Amino acid sequence: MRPTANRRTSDLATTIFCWTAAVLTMLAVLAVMGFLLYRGAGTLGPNLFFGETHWWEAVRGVRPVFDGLWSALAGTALLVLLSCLLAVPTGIAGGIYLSEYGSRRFRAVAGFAVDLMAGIPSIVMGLFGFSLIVVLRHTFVPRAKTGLLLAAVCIALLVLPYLVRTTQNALAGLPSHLRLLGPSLGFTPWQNIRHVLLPSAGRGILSGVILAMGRAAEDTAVILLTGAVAQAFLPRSLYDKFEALPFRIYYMAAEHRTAAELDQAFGTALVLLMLTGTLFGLAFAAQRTMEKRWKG
Amino acid sequence: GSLKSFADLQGTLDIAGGTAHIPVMNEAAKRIMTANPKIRITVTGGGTGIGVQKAGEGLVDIGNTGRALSAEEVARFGLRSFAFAVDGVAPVVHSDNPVAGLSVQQVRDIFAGRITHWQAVGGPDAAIHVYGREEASGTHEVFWKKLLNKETVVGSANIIQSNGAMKVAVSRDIYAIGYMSIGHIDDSVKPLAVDGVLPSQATAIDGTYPAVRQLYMNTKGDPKPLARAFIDYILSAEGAGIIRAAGYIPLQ
Amino acid sequence: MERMKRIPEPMLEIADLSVRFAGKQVLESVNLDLYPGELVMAIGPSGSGKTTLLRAVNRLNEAYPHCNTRGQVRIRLADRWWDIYAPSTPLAELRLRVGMVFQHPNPLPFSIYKNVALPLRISLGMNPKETLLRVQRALEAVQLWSEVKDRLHDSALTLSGGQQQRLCLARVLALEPALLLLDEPTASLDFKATRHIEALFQTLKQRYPILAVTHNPGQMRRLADRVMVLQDGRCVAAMSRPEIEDPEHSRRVMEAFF
Amino acid sequence: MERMKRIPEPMLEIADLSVRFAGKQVLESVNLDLYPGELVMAIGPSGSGKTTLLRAVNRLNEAYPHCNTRGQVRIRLADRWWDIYAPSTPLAELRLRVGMVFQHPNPLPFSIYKNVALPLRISLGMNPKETLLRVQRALEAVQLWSEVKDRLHDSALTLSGGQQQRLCLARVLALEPALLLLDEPTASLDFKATRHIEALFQTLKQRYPILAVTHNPGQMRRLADRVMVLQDGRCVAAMSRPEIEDPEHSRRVMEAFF
Amino acid sequence: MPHLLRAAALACTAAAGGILLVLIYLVLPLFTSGGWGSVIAWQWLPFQGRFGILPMVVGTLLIALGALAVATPLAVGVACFVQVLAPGRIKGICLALVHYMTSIPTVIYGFVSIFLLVPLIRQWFDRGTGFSLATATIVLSLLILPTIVLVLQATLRELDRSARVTCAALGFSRPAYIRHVLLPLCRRGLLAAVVLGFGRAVGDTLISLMLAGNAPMVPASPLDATRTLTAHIALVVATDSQSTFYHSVFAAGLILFLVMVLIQLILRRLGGTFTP
Ligand SMILES: Nc1ncnc2c1ncn2[C@@H]1O[C@H](COP(=O)(O)OP(=O)(O)OP(=O)(O)O)[C@@H](O)[C@H]1O
Ligand SMILES: Nc1ncnc2c1ncn2[C@@H]1O[C@H](COP(=O)(O)OP(=O)(O)OP(=O)(O)O)[C@@H](O)[C@H]1O
Ligand SMILES: [Mg+2]
Ligand SMILES: [Mg+2]
Ligand SMILES: O=P([O-])([O-])[O-]
Repeated sequence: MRPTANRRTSDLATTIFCWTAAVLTMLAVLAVMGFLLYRGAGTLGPNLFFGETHWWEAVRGVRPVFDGLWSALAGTALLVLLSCLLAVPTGIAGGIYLSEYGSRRFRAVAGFAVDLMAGIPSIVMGLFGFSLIVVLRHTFVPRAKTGLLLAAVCIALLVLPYLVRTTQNALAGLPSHLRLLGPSLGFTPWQNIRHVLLPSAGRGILSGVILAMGRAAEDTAVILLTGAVAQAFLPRSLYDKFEALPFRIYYMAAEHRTAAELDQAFGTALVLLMLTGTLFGLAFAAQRTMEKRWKG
Repeated sequence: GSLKSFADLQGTLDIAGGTAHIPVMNEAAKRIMTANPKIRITVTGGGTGIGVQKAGEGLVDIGNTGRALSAEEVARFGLRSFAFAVDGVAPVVHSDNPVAGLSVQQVRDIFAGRITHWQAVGGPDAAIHVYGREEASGTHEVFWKKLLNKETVVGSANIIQSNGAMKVAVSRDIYAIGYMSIGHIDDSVKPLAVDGVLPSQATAIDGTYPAVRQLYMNTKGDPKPLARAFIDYILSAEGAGIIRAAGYIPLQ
Repeated sequence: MERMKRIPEPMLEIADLSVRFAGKQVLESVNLDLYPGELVMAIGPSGSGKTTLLRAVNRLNEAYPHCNTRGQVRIRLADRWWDIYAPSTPLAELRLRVGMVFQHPNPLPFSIYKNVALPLRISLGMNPKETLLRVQRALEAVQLWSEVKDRLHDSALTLSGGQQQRLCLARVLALEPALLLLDEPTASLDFKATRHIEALFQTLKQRYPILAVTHNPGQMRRLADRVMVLQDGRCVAAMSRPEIEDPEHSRRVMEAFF
Repeated sequence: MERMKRIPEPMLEIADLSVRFAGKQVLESVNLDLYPGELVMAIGPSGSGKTTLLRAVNRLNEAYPHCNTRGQVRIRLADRWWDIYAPSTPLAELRLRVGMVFQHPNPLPFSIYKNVALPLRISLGMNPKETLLRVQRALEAVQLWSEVKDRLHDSALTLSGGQQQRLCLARVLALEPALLLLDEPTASLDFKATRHIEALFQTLKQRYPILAVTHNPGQMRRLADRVMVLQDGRCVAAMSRPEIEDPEHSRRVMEAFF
Repeated sequence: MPHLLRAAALACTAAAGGILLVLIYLVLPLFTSGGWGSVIAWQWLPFQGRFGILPMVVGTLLIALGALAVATPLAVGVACFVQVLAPGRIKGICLALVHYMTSIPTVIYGFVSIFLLVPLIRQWFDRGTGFSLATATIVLSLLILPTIVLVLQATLRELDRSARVTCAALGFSRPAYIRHVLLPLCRRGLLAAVVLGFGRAVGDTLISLMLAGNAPMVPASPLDATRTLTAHIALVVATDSQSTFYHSVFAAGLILFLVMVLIQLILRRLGGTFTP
C-alpha cells in the first residue's frame, strides 16, 4: 500500500513545482494590477477623461479635449472594432478551410504562410504599413496617408494568423469519433463543421478571438508607425490620424512634465486595463452563453 | 499673424518631428483649436529624423527639425524651412548630484566612455550612467558636433527617444548624465556648467555657450493655407510669447 | 461468398473489396450481395476485419490515416446504382442513406434529445415539431423513451453503456435510411433488451436490408438470413438459412474458423 | 444481499451504499461482501446501476459532476482494512490495487506496448527488462500477444474492438491487483475468445476476488459463485451457486426482474 | 460556403506572401548597393558609415530565449496546476487570471516596470541603470506566459477528458499522471505554445524599447543594456528614407522574418515525428 520512496519524492516535487508556478504567476499579476490601482485609482474621474472640456461636447466631438484621455479611448475602440471586423471573419473562415477542406498541398503551403505571418513582429507590420503608404504615394495613390484605416488593416494582418491557427487547432484537436460521426449520419462536410465541429471547437475559437481582440487593443508598435499621434482628438474619417490609449501611455511614461501628468499616465493605464478587461469579460460571457446553447 | 486669421479656415493640420518643439506646438494648437473648433491639429514627436522624413514624403504638413536641413535633404524633398527659435543643448545630471560643472574634455571623456566613475570628476563613489539620444535626433547631432567634437558616444549608453524622456530618465537616476534641449530643463534635473559657462538661454544667445542651434518648421514646397497660417502664427508676437513661455528664445 | 441467383436485384453489391492500413492487408477480395428484405451477418474472430468491412460500405475507413481501398462497392437507391467509391458520388447524401451503428456507442457531447434531433434538423431539414415527434418515435422503438423522457436535456454522456448503445441506434433509425450497418448493436444490452432489439430488427429488415456484425452465436441463429465468415480479412465460408438452423453444421463451421 | 457467514474474512465490504447523480438516485442501500476466491456477478437491466456500483468501489464516480455518495466501502489489503471513502485513504495506491476493466475499451493514445508498460513503470517503478517480460505475459494471458507482437509500437487506437478490450484487460492484469472489477469484459469478444477469457477468470479468482458485470446469462451460469440482481439501483435478489445452476430458478429470477 | 472559406484561406496566404514580397522589395537596394557587408557587422556607428546590426540580433535572441526559458517551465507548471492539481475554486480563479493576463497590454507591463522593477534592479544589484537585459527578460516572460499556458491548457483539457478516468483507475497519482501521461502526450501542444510564445517574445517592441536600455551592443552581463531588432527599427525608422542608414531598418525587418522562417522549418521537420 506504500508507494516507493522514489515515486513519492517525484510526486512531491511535481506538486510543489506546479503550486509554485501558479502562485508566482498570480503574485506577479497582482503586483502589476495592485501597483496600478494604488497609483492610478485616485485620478479616476471626469477630469481624467475630458480635462477641462464639458463631457457632452467632448463626446459629440464638438470641442477638442486637452489633458484628457477621451480621444485616445475613442481611437482605441474604433481601432479594435475596425481591425476585428476585418480579421475575425477572414481568420476563422481561413482556419476552417485549412483544417477541413484544403488539399494536402494547399494546406502545407498556406499553413506555412500563416505561420510565417504569425512570426511577423508588430513593428515589422508597422514598417510594412508605413512603407506601403510611401510606395503608394509614389505610385497609384498620391494622397494616401497614414491613419486609422491603415493602422486597422495592419493590426488585422497582425492578428489574422492567430485566428487562423487557433481555429485550425481547435478543430484538429477534436476527438476523431466526432469527425466520423457526422459523415455517418449523412452530414455534408459543411454541415458537419457547422453543427458538430464548430460548436464543439467553439470554446477554443473564441479564446482565439479573445487573444486577437486583446492584441488589437494593446498593440503599440504598429500604430506607432501607422498613424497614432500624441494629440489628435476624435478622428472624423478613416484616413485621419488618431490617438490611442497604449500610445498615450507610452508617450506619457517618457514625457510627463509634472507629477500630475505622471498620475494621469497611471490613470490612463488603469483605464486601458479596465477596457481590455471589459472586452475580455464580454468575450468570456459570450463564450459561456454560446456553450450553454449548443449543449442544450 | 494672430488667432483671427484662422477664423475662415478649417481642415486638418498634421505636425510631427523634433521633440524639442513639442511644448510650443501643443500650446499653439490648443489656442487655435479653442478659437476655431473646425480646425484639427494633430501633434506628435518622433524626433528630427521623423520630421524630415514625414514632411519630405508628404505624410504630415509640417515637419519639425532641431537642426538645419542638409543641402541634400532640401534638394531631394523640396523642403522649405522656417526657423522660429534659438535653443541650446546642455549636459544634465540628477539634481542631487554634487557635480556642478565639467570641462569640455571631461564631457568628451565621459561620453566617449573614457571616464566611467563619478569620483574621477569630483562626484560620488559610483559608476556613471550615460544616457544618449538616437542618431536621428537633432539634439544629438548638435551636441555631438559642437560639444563632443564628433566623437562617438559610448556604445553602452542607454538610448532615449525624446527630450522629454531624457529629462524623466535623468531625474529618476541619481548617477545619470545626459544631454537635452535647454528649453526642456526644469527643477528635476541640473544642467552642468561647461568650462565654467552655465548653459542657459542667455549664455546661448550671447554666444558664450557653444552648443547652440535653431529650431525649424519645414514644409514640402510652399505651405498650404492652413500650414501657412500656423507658421505665421508661430512667428507672430503672440507666437513669440508661447515660445518664450516654453523656455526658448524667439527669432524676431 | 458466391453470388446467389435470385429474382430481385440486390441493394448492395460489394465486389472484390480489399482494404489495407499502412500496407497491412485487412480485407482481401471480399464479395457480397445484399438483397432487399434480407439480414446478412458477418462473423469471425476478433480482428478479422468485420468492422473494416462495414466501414468500407460508407467510406469511413478513409477517416483513418494510411488507408488504401480497392474494389467496388455499389448501392441501389431509388432504382439507380451508385458507385460508392466514384469521385462524383455525393458522399454525404449517400452516408445519410446508409445508417451505421458503431461497435462502441459514440454519443455526441450534446444533450440526449439533441443527439437524435440534430441530424434530423440538419440533414433532413425537418421542422422542430416534426422533429420532436420523430425523436420520440425512435426512442420508443429502442425502448429508451421511458428511461430518458424526464431528462432529455441531460448530456448523453451520462447515460449508461446500454442506454448509449440504444441511443445511437435510435439516432440512426430516426433518419430512416435505405440500408443499415450494425456493428454488434446489442453487445452492451441485457438479454431482455437484446430480445426486444432483435425483434425490432426482424421488422426493420423488411424495410431496410441489414448488414450486421455479431459475436453471439445465438443471435446469429435467431436473426441471420445468411452468414459470411471472415478470417484474417478473407471470406472463408458462407451459410444459408437452412445451414444456420442446422446446429451440427453451424457448430462445425464455427469450430473450423475461430 | 444479506451477509453470509463464512469463516474467512471478506476482502471487500460494501455497506448501505447509495449514489446520486444530480439528485437522481442511481444506487440505493446496496450491501455486498466479497470473499477471497470468489467471483460475484452483478446483473440487471440496462441502466440499473451496475457500472455505478463498480465505480463506487474505487471512487471513480467522483470523476463525474454532481455525484453524491453515501455509505461505506471497505477493502482489506495486507490484512488491514481501508475505508475507501475516508479522506486519509491514499486514493491512488488504492486504485492501483483495485483493477478495473471498463465497459467500453479505453486504451490511452499511446502505443500498444506503452499502454501496458506505463502503469508498471510509473506505479510500480518496475525496471525496463522486468516490464517487457510482464507485458508479454499479460498479453499472452489474454491471447493478444500473437496478434500484436509485430506491431507493439503502433498506436493502440488502431486495434479492433475486441483487441482493445483484451488490451485493457491485460493492462490491469499486469498490475497484479488485489481485487478485480470487470464491467462486461467480454462484450466485444467472439465466443472462442470469450471462453478463453472466462477460463482465465476461473484461475484468476483464486488470486484476486472478482466483482463482474455481465449481460450474458450463459456467462453468468458458467462463472458466477454468487449473483446479485440490481433493478433501479436496488439490490432486488441474490442467487447462490446451487440456485444459479438450477435453470428453472435462475430463469424465474431473470423473468421477474428484467 | 466552401468557396467563401477558400477565398479567406487564399487571402491569408496572399497577405503573407504580399508582406514578404514588399519586405524583399524594400531590402533590394541593399543588395544592389552592396550595403549588406556593412549591415551584417558588429558595429553600429551610423555616422562613420558602419551599420552593423548583429549586436541587435544577439540582443533579440538573448532576450527572447531568456524569456522563454523563464516562462516555459512556469507555464507548464501553471497549466498542469490548473488542469489537474488545483482545487475547484482556486482552479477557476487561476484560470480566469491567466485568461485575463492575455488582455494586459504590453505597454502597461513596460510602464509599470519602469517604476516598480527598474529601481529594484538598480538597487539590488548596485550595477547599471536598471534598464537591462535582465529587466526586459523578466517582464517579457510575464507577457508571453499566458499565451503559452492557454495554448497548452487547451491541449491538456482534451487529453484530460479522455485519459483522466482511465488513469485514475490504473492507480496513477495525480502528479504521476501529469508527468507520464499528460506531459508526454501534450508535446505537440507544448511545442506549438512555445513557438507562439517565442514569436511574441521576438516580436515584442515595447518592453525591450522601454526597459532594455537600447544600447546597440552585445551585453556582457544580464545587467547591461542591450537593443533588440524590434527596438532598433522603432529607433532608426526616424531617419530620412533613402540612405543605407534607413535601409538597415528593412534589413532588421527581413532578419526577423527570416528567423521566423527558420524556426518554422525546424518545427515542421520536428512536427512529423509528433503525430500520435
Ligand atoms: N454521470 C451521471 N450523471 C447522471 N446520471 C448518470 C450518470 N452516470 C449514470 N447515470 C444514470 O444512472 C443510471 C445507472 O447507470 P449505470 O451506468 O450504472 O447503468 P448500468 O447498470 O451499468 O447499465 P448498462 O448495462 O446499460 O451499462 C442510468 O440511468 C444512467 O443514466
Ligand atoms: N486504422 C487502422 N490502422 C491500422 N490497423 C487497423 C486499423 N483499423 C483496424 N486495423 C487492424 O485491422 C484488423 C481488423 O480490424 P477490424 O476492426 O475490422 O476487426 P473486427 O473484425 O471488427 O474485430 P473485433 O471483433 O475485435 O471488433 C485488426 O487487426 C486491426 O488491428
Ligand atoms: Mg470490430
Ligand atoms: Mg454499464
Ligand atoms: O528634437 P529632437 O527630438 O530631434 O532631438
